[in-house]
Amino acid sequence: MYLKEQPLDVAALLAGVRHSDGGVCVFLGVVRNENAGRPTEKIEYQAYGAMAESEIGRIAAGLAREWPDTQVAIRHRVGELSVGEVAVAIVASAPHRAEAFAACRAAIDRIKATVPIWKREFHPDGTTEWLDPSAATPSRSPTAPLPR
Amino acid sequence: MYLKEQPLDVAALLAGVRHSDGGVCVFLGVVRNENAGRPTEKIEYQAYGAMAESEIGRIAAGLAREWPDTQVAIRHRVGELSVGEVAVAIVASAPHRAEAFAACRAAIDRIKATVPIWKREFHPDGTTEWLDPSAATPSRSPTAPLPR
Amino acid sequence: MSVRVLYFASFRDVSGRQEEERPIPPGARVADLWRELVAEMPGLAASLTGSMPPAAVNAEYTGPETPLRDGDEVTFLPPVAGG
Amino acid sequence: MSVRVLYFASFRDVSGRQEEERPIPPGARVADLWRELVAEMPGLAASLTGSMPPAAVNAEYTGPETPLRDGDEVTFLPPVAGG
Repeated sequence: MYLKEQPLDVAALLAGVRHSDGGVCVFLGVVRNENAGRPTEKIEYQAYGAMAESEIGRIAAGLAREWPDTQVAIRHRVGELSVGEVAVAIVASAPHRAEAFAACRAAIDRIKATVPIWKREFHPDGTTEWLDPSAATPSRSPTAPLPR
Repeated sequence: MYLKEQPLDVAALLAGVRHSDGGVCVFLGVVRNENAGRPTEKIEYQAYGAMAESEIGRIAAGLAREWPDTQVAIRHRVGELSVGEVAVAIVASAPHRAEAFAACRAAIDRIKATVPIWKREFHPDGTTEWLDPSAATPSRSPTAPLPR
Repeated sequence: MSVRVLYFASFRDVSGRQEEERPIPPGARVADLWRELVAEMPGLAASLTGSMPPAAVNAEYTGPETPLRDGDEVTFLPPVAGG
Repeated sequence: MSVRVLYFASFRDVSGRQEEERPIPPGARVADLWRELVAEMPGLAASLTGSMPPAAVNAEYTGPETPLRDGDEVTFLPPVAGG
């Protein structure tokens, strides 16, 4: 299972690095306190669970084909996250660092491109919006302020 | 102080990531159980301490100039390390991931190129050798087996 | 003949539902279903750049010409933003 | 006039010492000191690719033509292997 409703355990992922691997590249996507100039209070990650699992599995299989000496672990958080919490954790390890960096970067790029996970930003003024990474600025969705 | 004689605390470095940073790229150099086909029992990292501190400081300052939005933390272990222990830890964080990856990769490449730290491999058969990364295979230094 | 349609993120907000059963005529394709949904809920197409968002049938990406079968689980995906 | 020479890694093994005080003639440069050391300890040059390894004076990289001053801390560096 790549999707987790509980805080991601980066230390546990690091403990899974093989003793034959000398280079470990980790990427953590962390909830920021602002985006595009607007403050963020918290984030909701919503996933199409079954499809997200199989898409991440497909990405992992592709990475294993392209970087056969590299071991890649992927976890993605769903639900509501506070500022500073880890939304996605990728640990790529290989005998040497070049492959570890390349596989780690490819992993996060591909996850962002195709995995059916959506991100709603909650602002301190009570408004929310679903992030559209393809838009120059986040789409201002017509959701009304939530009751607080 | 960038050099540490005690195990590196990666969690503490991660705790220093700013809440304005959403992309965190970590590189860990870990002691492998073999190199160039020979098994490794442990590693000794020896440093020219004063110069290593100032060289890493110079590298950190260069990274800060080239990636002004990126925060980079660097720690390097010295002394004797067992297989699986972290020899070097780099945490690069930025608002977005591209800079974090680039600064992290540049950091480890530059550290390996110029910081006066040396690495001695101890093999199970009692032989040791100082690693020469510029050699195609590690130089077989003329050190005799150590008393065990 | 019917399919189950799942709504996520902004599409869930616009449609006001998480999922629904929807009867489809024989021979209907993914793009036909999308046109039907947009006719009922024009807001679905509000922030769209292309003619149809990415679609999935039974949790796999597929194209607009894919024929629908009875019992398929169909999803149109607003812009994904994982990571 | 003298300098302090530090030895690390394989150079420490070859020389059998961590550091030493070494008298130098007035006008001596870094490369002169290296030639003197190699004359005494040919093993220092054993695995060398260039004519002189990287050198540091007072904990900063410097070139072979740098003049030495009384009290300088001089180091010749075998191939570094941090990380």
